[in-house]
Amino acid sequence: MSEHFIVSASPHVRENTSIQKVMFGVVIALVPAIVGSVYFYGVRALLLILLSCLAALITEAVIQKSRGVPVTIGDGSALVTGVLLAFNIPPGVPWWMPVVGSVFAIAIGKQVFGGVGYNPLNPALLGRAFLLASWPVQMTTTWLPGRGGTLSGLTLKGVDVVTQATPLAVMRKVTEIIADPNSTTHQIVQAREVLADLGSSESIANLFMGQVGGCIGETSAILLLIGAAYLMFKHYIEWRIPGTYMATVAILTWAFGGPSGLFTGNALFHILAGGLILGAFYMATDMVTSPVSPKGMIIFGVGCGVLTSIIRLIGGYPEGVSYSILLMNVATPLIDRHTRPKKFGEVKKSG
Amino acid sequence: MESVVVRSIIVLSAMAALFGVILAIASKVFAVHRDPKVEKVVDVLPGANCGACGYPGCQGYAEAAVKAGVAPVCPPGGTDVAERVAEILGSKAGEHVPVVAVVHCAGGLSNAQQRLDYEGIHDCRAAILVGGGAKACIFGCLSLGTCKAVCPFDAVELDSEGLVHIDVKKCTGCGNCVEACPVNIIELVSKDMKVHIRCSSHDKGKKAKSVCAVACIACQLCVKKCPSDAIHMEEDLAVIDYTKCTNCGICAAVCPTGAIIDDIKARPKAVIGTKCEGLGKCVEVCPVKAISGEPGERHEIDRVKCIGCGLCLDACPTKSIGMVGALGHQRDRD
Amino acid sequence: MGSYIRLVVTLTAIAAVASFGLSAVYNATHEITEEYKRLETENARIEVLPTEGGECFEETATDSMLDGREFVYYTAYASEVGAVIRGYTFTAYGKGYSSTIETIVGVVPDGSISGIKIVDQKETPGLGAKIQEVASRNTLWAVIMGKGVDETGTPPWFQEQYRYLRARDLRVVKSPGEDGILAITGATISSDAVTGSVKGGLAMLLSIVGVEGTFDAAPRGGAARAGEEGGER
Amino acid sequence: MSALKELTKGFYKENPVFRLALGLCPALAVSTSVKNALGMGAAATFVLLGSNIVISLLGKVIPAKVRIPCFVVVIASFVTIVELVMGAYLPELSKSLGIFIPLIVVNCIILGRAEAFASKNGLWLSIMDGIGMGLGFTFAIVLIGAIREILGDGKLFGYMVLGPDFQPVLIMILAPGAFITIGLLMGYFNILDAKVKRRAEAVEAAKANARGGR
Amino acid sequence: MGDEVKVGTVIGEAAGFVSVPVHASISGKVTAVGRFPHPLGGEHQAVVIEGDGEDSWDESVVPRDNVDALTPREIRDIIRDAGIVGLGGAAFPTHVKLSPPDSKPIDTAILNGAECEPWLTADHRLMLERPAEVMRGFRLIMKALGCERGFVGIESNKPDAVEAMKAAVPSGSGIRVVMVQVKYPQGAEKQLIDSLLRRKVPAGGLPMDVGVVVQNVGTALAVYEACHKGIPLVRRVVTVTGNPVGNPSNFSPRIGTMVASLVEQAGGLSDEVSKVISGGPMMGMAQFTLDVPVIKGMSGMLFLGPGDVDTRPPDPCIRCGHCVHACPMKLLPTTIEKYVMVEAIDKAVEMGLNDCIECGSCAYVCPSRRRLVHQFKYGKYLSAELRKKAAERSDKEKGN
Amino acid sequence: MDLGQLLAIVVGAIFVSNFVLARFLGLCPFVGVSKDSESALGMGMAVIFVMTMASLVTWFVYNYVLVPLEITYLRTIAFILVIAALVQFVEMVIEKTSPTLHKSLGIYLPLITTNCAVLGVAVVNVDSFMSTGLSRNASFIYTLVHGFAAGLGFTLALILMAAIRERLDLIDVPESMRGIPITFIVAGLMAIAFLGFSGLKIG
Repeated sequence: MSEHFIVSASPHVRENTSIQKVMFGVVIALVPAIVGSVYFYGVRALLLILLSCLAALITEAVIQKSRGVPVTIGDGSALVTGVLLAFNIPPGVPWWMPVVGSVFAIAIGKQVFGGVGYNPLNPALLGRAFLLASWPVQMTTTWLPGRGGTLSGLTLKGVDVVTQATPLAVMRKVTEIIADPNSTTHQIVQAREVLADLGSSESIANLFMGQVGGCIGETSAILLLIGAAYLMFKHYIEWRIPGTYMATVAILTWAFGGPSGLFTGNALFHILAGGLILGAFYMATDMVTSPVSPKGMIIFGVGCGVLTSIIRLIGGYPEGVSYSILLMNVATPLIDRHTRPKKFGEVKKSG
Repeated sequence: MESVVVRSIIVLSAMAALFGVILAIASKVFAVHRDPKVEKVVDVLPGANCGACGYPGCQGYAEAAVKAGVAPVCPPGGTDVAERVAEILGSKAGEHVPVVAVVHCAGGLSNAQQRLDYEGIHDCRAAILVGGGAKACIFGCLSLGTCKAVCPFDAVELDSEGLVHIDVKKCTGCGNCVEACPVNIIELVSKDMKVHIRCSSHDKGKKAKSVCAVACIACQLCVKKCPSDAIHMEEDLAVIDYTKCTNCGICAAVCPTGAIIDDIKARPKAVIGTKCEGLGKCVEVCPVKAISGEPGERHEIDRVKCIGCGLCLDACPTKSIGMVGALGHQRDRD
Repeated sequence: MGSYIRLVVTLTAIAAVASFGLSAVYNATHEITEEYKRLETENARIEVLPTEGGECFEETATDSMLDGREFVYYTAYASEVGAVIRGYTFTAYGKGYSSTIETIVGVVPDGSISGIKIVDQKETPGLGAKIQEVASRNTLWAVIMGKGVDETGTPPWFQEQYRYLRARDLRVVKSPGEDGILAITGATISSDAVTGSVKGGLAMLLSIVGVEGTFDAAPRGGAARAGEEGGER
Repeated sequence: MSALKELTKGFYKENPVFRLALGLCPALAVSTSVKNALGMGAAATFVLLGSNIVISLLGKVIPAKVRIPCFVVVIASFVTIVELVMGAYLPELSKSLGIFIPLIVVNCIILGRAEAFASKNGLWLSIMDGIGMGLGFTFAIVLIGAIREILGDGKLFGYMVLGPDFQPVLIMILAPGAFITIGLLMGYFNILDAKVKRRAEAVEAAKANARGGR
Repeated sequence: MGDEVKVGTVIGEAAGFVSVPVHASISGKVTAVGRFPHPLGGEHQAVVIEGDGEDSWDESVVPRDNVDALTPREIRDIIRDAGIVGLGGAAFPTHVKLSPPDSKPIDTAILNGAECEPWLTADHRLMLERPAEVMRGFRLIMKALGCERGFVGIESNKPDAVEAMKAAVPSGSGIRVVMVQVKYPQGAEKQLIDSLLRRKVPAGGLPMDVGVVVQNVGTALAVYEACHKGIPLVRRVVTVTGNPVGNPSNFSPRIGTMVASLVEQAGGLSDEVSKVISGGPMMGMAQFTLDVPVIKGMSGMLFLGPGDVDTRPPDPCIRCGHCVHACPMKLLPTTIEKYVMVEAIDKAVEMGLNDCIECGSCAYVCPSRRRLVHQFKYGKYLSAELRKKAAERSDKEKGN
Repeated sequence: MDLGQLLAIVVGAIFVSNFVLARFLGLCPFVGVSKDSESALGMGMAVIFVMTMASLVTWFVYNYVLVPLEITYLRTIAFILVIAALVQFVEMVIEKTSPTLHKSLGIYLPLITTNCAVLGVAVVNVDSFMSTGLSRNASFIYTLVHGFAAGLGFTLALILMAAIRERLDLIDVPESMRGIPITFIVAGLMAIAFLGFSGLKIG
């Protein structure tokens, strides 16, 4: 205790909170999904998560040390990046991929800008996009089937398209076959069968529980939702971004995602499949890279939804969550600029 | 084959001619008067946009200068820039005495008492808004470096004591720090001036002394000793009238608290020649009692004590005192 | 006024001088360029067919349109027009990522591809342009030390994949081990463009000239999807 | 002396790409491999030299109003010459440089040097400037090209350097890799520059001390 | 110096319309006039009176019996001469607030019984102990404003105060006692008006722009005392509280009483003290010494121990948006802060810097402990400087 | 010529092969004029205008002068001459007729002369629409639409970048990365995000 009183500007008391608390809150929320990933894909998943986290922490520490600024790996933000990056890669990738991805995410995605709070794009998603662009083969073929389920969430029916890929990839393949004028009738019939199976309650249940192929942490909707509920309860995230995001995807995929014309798509499938829940609750809500104003958040969520639907339905990839969020991250400053909340008592200028 | 050559030449020349004509006509029809002088002036200016000239940035200065036809003073650029601007404008440059910023406070961390633990934005202006600063002396430097932050020329340094130092070489006298200082302890003073009061406290002697070891305690010694009557007291604070000051440095030598600082690093020392008749006039005028000697005999000067003020030179009836040992006042030493 | 005339005159004069110089260079070079192109095409035609030398090519223009162009093919006769047909060649134009890829395709009478050669493309260097890449096994160090293996004449691996394929085998796959044309990693569009245009041209050629033996005309699977890097998610 | 200075400044002090941020488009677009980079560098250097010569000779004759059109005509001529010659004698390179040969016309280095240097300086200095800037540009683009080819393809000059097991970082060849490479290189040059400056300042301070401490 | 003064003797004259006279709060001898530390920071001119212990009142202090006959103008004059200012904390001269321009008719007066800040209970105690006087003062205020409708806004966690005030409302008057939500900053004028009347004061405007005047309960009591008893403002209610305080209490000291002696009265400071705050925890001014006097605007003295004070340095903003949700003025604190930090003051002002009421809600919720309010104070200061400079420049140009 | 094709051209030029982020064209002004949103918008508008105009004029020059006379090898020099003259002419007109417009837009026009994106769009037009056997009408419409869409794509990238840079100005980016280096890093990250559009199937 100093001999003088402390003098500072008001307020003199604060809520007991910190970046650290928020970040570790996110980590806690992710624990069910981590446990789930180990259950579904084995110890290998945990190993990849740990490698990713370790690489993230070490990179952050090394860069901060060499810059001569305080090392802040204790604030948990690098840890969150590490876990989320690992969650976004297939469980069968070689060990060095999460490491390289984490290094890129932290070094180029965050530290070049000066560290936490300054990065314009979500580092974990950047890491993932970097890996996907650099090693597309490893990132798109090394799926493992979830324990108790199958790769695509379907029971094998002898259709070759079903054997190889994740639910969204199967969905894309069969819609393509149906849309292709060169397909034989037999192929089309088969494809329609598969499509119907994808939307069946069995398949939806698989997706909900997470017994399908996919990225390490994205498959189990239920475990992710448990964590999300915790985050909501703690007020670390709020409904606007995830809500509008998922609603937009649901509406658009229902309207345009069907094989037989408008309003025949399976919205539930699209919400549960792929990384939508992980993206909507854990990454689109990343405070640093999303708008701060309520109106901006809604625009952000809707934008993510529109882009995800576009990429899933007509884009070059079966899944578009990460790119959508990254693209909206890019647009966030612009959104912020134009969605300033109305000041108290501010009157719209007329005339 | 030849036809390709011919076709090429014809087409390209025709196009060029066509565009040439269009541009020529356009430049005549759509001629806009633009003053190239303004751009030339902008080129010459330092480009710091410091606003010291009183115009909004260098562009504003240039426009005003061209409009008026004379070169206003550009403090950062000094005489050199003024001349070049004048050259462009075809007028004569205004005289410009270079000034530098001087800080009137020497109360570092070890000298000045603190009265509170400040916790907040690292900026003097922000600090003064809550509690009025951490120093017990409310007139003193807040040591948070706002002057350093606003200096466009990187001329301000903050030492480990929290004291502000102005690099006279880099300072252009733009006055940004003067304006930014919330306790108004920085002043623009002619570059020639080397002796300054390093205190701004208007507290009464006792209080001033109690909060800061190097405060002006209003003892008036300097006022009394100043040979050119350049120092007076303003509300318990000694103030130098720079129009009268001769840089003799006597005040700095007599100040009991060290609140006056003499920036001249090497002063000449007086020596007494053989012509000395021991009249003692010099002993009377010497402010630092550096001269001694028996009447009638050649006097001696204690070179350690001598501050080179030169008062004895004028006082000596026999003109037997000279100055040696340094290069004059070395005004442009820095 | 004088200044305006000078303005026009200067510009015109410079343009005139420039165009004179240019046309001179053009005259000096364009024959070489044309010749090179002609030779390249001719050589390519021979390269893509299993030839024994002395072939004679006959150009046939058709009314059919392919990729916005008239479809033209060449018939290679063993010695002279009307002799044994050794095969056919045609040029396929595929819309790639940033350019139209020109591919000369050789087809033997049984309907399978005997070889292809990409003669013109402006795809992204280092990426799409790899459709012409020769996969060198030499390391830089070996080359510097003079131990490099002479690799002139090594065929580009991407184009090699087409050899002996039939129309129904022409599909792009992304991972090694699958049946089909292995795409250039990260440059699926370029790979698809080549494959698609070759396939289209082949189908048209065969519909015109007929085919010896059996030929399954029904294409299988979808037309290759345009995707730069395909991938789950 | 000064001619030498004009020649060498392009490498570091006034490197067109890293320092003046000129000629960025080709520096990124054609730097996927060292071979392409060298070709582009040579072509640009030739054009730069040629246009600098012509413009330094014509500089005073051209009226200000048509200065830009005249300059671009001169530059475009040289570019077309390169295009034609390359097409005839180096057809492979010409193909891989694609549309970027014509775009040398608008390589801001060339117009920039024409405007800023050649039109105001004599022939000899302009030649030196042209060569210097051209080499600086080549240096920069080859550097970027080397980094991108090694990481993105595991090769240099088309030959393997990182062994057959290396999994190329494909993104380095793609657009993002180009942007990030040049961004990091520029940052690195800034750090280098700060170091050089600090050292120079320290030397100066030491000198001043020596003088003052007499 | 050396003058004898009595309680209520004017010792400082009002200098203009927006100022009030200062009265001696005790009788005794003036021993010093000079600069002394002031709770609002820095040092200010002050008069030191050595008490004679007699507490004799100035001759001018005489009770008035014809209070009901007073005209609005007379009420205002009495209020001014009694040196009454807003006792909620801002200390804005009350008579000025009661003199709205004719262009802005006032239809409603609000008595602010919503405590301005947590910890403070001065207004609460006042309403419990002297409800009748407060109500009479409020009616005088309404009379001065010439308005019929009056609201008393009290937060719902003070049901006893609501009861007491309801009992004090005379039947047939247009005064209603209304319970408002407990939600900081409910006691801020604009928020209270919004809660009670659903009227939004325009940004940059005053309550009178929507026909409302808000007065604190303490002010109402002072008005009562001045009008009925002729007593000028020489005392006020001050809450002395905080964990280190031995016996937290409300006092009604004379203006000018030293805080140190108040603390003694409150049982002294038991524990280590890190912070001394004049006012409440959200908007109060931190003090560096206890040698400051009670002033008219001082609603409380809060003492915080080391455990209450968070001295961790700020972290970078993570744009969580908590401040945006917390801001009662619907501003974007995070953005404004960043603009102030790079001194882009014009942009900060455009974003509503000067609409900030410095309630501290944003800084309270910030997980990065950003010094938001401090930056806003600083930004406002810079903005004022800029305006001054601009005005000077335009003056100069006009002069030329 | 069908609408699907047109839509594909528009989406392609704006998102899939954005001139700045995928084709590396127009980087100098992209880096130079993206410091604040207002000038980015002004520059963007100017570029859209000039690109569309240049596409139009070069189409005429190419189809009615260069091709009939068999001197297509002069296309670079002819195009650049046309563009330079056009830009300068437009600038003069705007400066005279509308000083306010000139203030917000005109100052960027000289920058555009040396913008390789403008010549780039002309060259790309030739490669993809004029020498590929399209009918005259189709090639004209495609050229015009492509020019406009390319300008839009440039503007989009520029405005997004400007908004990000405005935000970066407010934070403590490491000294050595400030300014152009960080702009490139951001451009790289934007390019990664834009990879999401690759392979979009339209039309």
